[in-house]
Amino acid sequence: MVMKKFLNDPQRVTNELLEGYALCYPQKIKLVSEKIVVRATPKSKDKVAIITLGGAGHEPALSGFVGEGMLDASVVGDIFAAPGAPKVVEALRMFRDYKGIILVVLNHEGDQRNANMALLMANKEGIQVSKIVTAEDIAPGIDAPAADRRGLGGCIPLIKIIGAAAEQGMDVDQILELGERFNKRMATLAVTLKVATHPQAGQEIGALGDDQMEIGMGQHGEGGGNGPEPMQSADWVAETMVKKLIRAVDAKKGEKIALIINGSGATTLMEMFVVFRKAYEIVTGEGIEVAASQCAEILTVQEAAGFQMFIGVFDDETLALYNAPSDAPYWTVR
Amino acid sequence: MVMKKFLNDPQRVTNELLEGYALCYPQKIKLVSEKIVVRATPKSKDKVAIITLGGAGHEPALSGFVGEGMLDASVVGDIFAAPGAPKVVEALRMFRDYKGIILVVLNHEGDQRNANMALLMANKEGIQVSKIVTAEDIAPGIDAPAADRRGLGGCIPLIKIIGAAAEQGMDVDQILELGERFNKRMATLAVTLKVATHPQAGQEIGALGDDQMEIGMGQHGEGGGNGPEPMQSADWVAETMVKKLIRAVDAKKGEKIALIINGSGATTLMEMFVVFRKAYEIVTGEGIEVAASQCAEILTVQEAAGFQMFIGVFDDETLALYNAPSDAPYWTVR
Amino acid sequence: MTTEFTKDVLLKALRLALASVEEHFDELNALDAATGDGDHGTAIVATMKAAVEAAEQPAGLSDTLSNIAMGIMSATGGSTSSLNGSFYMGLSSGAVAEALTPSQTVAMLQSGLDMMKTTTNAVVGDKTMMDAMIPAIEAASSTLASNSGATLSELFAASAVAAREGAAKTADYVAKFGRARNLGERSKGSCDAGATSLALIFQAFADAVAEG
Amino acid sequence: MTTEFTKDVLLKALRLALASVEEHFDELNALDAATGDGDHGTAIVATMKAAVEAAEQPAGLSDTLSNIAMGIMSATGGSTSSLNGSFYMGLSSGAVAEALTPSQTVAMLQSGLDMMKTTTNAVVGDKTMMDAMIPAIEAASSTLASNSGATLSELFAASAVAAREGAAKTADYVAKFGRARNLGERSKGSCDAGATSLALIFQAFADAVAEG
Ligand SMILES: Nc1ncnc2c1ncn2[C@@H]1O[C@H](COP(=O)(O)OP(=O)(O)O)[C@@H](O)[C@H]1O
Ligand SMILES: Nc1ncnc2c1ncn2[C@@H]1O[C@H](COP(=O)(O)OP(=O)(O)O)[C@@H](O)[C@H]1O
Ligand SMILES: [Mg+2]
Ligand SMILES: [Mg+2]
Ligand SMILES: [Mg+2]
Ligand SMILES: [Mg+2]
Repeated sequence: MVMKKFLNDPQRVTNELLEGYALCYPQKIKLVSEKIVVRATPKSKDKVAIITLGGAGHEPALSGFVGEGMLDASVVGDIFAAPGAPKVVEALRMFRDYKGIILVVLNHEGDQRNANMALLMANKEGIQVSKIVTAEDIAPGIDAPAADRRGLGGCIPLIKIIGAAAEQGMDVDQILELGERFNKRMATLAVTLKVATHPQAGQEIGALGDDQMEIGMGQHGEGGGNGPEPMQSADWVAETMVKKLIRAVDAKKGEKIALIINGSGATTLMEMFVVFRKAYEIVTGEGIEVAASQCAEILTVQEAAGFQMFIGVFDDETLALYNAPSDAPYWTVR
Repeated sequence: MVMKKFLNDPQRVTNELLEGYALCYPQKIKLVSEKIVVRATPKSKDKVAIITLGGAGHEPALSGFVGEGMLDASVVGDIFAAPGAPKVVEALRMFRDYKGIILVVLNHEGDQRNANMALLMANKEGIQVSKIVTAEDIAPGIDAPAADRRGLGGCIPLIKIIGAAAEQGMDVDQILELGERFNKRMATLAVTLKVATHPQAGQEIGALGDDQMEIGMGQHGEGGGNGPEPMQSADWVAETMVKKLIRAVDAKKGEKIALIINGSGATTLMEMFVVFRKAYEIVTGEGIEVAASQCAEILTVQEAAGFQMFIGVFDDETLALYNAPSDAPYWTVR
Repeated sequence: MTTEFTKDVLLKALRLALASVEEHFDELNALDAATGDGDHGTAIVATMKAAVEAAEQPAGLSDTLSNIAMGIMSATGGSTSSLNGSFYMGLSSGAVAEALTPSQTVAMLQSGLDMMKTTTNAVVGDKTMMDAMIPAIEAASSTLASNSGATLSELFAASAVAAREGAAKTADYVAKFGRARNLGERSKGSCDAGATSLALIFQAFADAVAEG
Repeated sequence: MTTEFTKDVLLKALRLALASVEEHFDELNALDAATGDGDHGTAIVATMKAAVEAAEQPAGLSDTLSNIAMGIMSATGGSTSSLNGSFYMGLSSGAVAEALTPSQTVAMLQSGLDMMKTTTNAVVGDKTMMDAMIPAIEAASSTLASNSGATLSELFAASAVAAREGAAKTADYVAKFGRARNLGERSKGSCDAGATSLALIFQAFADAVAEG
């Protein structure tokens, strides 16, 4: 079967998409060395640089969040594949004279391995880099060890917060402390209705029946929940997921949270709003305040239908940073 | 077959999505009288109000663009159905004391009829309203009469421009003149790979074979091009479409344009970037300058795969207005 | 059997019409999906629901008809809303008494059609609901012209047949209005959704009048 | 038949390996799609391409092996990149001459495995490429231990068999590492993609050595 995607040579898709992205937002970002996205105008060196790495195919993540108030650089691999360590080191070198470097790494085998290898290599060159690992998927259970949890879309609100902190001139330790504070109290859970097609391999990843959904599926169609189950109403799904998330972050009455519905690809904003409505009702029904919210595609998985629901608990400082100005192509705050 | 959508009672979907939307962006917009989206903080009455109307199911359009620098109100119908005239009149009444009212109407049978009826009714109540009709679909041919052309996503960049003009205090005549200037030189063409499912009726709209695409399809899966044809590469599609659009707007060497790839739903940002890359190459190859660009889902058609390509020719004034600040939930410019 | 057109007959007819379009919900959506946006079943069910609700309120015949028009336009949008709204608005002006004789009824129907014509230029052959509406009204009027003693039931029966035949012919037409217009020749082959629903509605009116 | 492991043998083996993973491209993607993200075919083809390109450059055996390691890590990412990279890095340290005797070759393979182990804790039974790698190296080493006159060809033949058998067993294992880990019991039933591709690669090495 022909892939229903707009592609040229599938092996060149990552290069082409990055080229297109750079041509589309030249005032904000640029592409260097084929796979490294940086700001069009770098920030001043007396600030800490925030860098991330990850596979392509999840647009706008992660490169869509390079820009004032968020990332300084995003190192891109091929589709669903973390970049190799040498490319990451190349990016780290660009920021060696900055006040500091923080690398945000999502917890996936490939991302971790290549990041760790890159840190070793950078270290040998005398480049000091700190790392924040996000592993907020609660599919394996809310008490599962961090090593078992995947990093899903929660890295992006976290990047928003530490990116703003870096912009304000905080030093590495302050930013790390702040980041870990938010990191500890954030959680994501995904649900899938239709699986994605791998744009290079051309085949569907995973499988779901015509009347099935799977809560807890990973970012590419890898399972991880309790397996496929019959489809349910939007309200049922929203309620089931948000209750788990509230418990996972242990949000208490009076606390302020971010509530984000992140579409996977084919799921419409219409549906996200319907889901958000119910999740909001449950959250506020427990006396928790939704201080910031969003329904959008921030980290997608090709044309998969489904969404990730995210909750992160704020304190006054993280909330202010979350709301601080930013000018990344896919996250603008005035 | 079960619909692969997150829904509750399909008959309540429009209400629920609008409620969710309003809960998600309370700092920016609010919902009044069930189907009218207005700004959370209205602009001052010594400015012209910009209002639009249209069916739901195309999120974020049109209500996603209510906010500072863009729309003052969006009157929403049911899924794919323009609102009835009485609801439109209700919205118009809210702005009767403003410096003026401009209603933006997309050229679709239902939108036109209900808008015209509403204008008659408003007129009887002494409310003066001016109208801008967008009809920039070039599927019926670049020389087709305006009556035969559908209004597609081009209304949104137009709203961006006239919204900024209204914000700056221009009067109705100035804004109309400006709007018509841009309107005359904008064009959209759509391509579809997979058709949409109607969220209430539950069935697919139109039909496309496994290896087929259709250039010129309308906003919901209605045909209008030359019918289905075999799928082609992203570059082929981009080139074919952009060349027609350049001719339609008669963009000349040295002129500045907006180039927008607007995803229909399931088509990924990755693909849009790949398409953009080629379109950009062709445009700039003809000496035309891409002064503003975007790859995003601004007007969607459920989970249809495909996109609308948009070109609008700027002059200095319209370009400055396009780049002016705005703070709508789905179009923020710093 | 009913001899005069009254509010009771109207209410009964609208209820039958609602049941009929509900029964054909999927079929009407599918017809619209072939050439339009797949929602005419949804739209016409909402339209007839609004009509029934308005007709259930206490009011005379003419006021009821204008309440129906407003009710339709308030409850629904899209193409059908204003077309149907103007039809009932026209009926309202034509309803000169609480109980209309056959000839007054034909005049009322004609008034409905006239009002619609102020909002659409579609004529027979353009593949719209007018392909059912125009022949239906003409059939009532010509039945009366050829037999001045024709009963209400004969009038509506003739309308129903004409509407059904008119709707059936739309399969051969190329659409000139509405969302199907852009399809050109490709719009041939399936019946127009709006004409099909209107034929169902005229049949419901004929049934209501016949049953009394 | 080859008696010593040289750069020529290496290049030949890598070319055969590339051809083999290319041939099994869809199958490897499909295996990964069952429990992971469907791209292991893509990743391993890119890996072996990078390896061949690096091996085609003029350099001695040890340098070639370290160039291969860097080439792989530069060209590809994901889980396989650093695992394969560290394997070739380890081989490079173990390549003490330009032409290795059977026992030097076994020592080199052991050095590759040791380096890999510094970057992964996966052991046999964890449903990863280690299920092919560990038995393959052990087979070469125990073949030599039981017969100190074993030829290069016998060593690699034993490795290939062990890798294939090790990969086949992964179908019964529950994944403990990589993207499949979250599946738990549901990861059973299909072979691990990385172990399967490694078995193909060991077979290619055996073939290259045998053909000489
Ligand atoms: N200009 C027109 N005149 C008469 N009937 C029309 C016209 N435009 C559309 N229609 C009718 O409306 C029907 C479609 O109605 P519906 O699907 O409810 O509205 P929408 O097109 O807004 O989705 C068509 O099948 C046709 O019968
Ligand atoms: N920790 C690990 N140790 C050894 N092998 C691993 C480990 N994690 C993953 N693998 C291997 O990597 C393979 C997947 O590789 P690939 O699909 O190329 O990478 P990715 O998971 O980044 O998409 C798995 O089939 C498994 O054999
Ligand atoms: Mg991968
Ligand atoms: Mg409609
Ligand atoms: Mg319709
Ligand atoms: Mg993989």
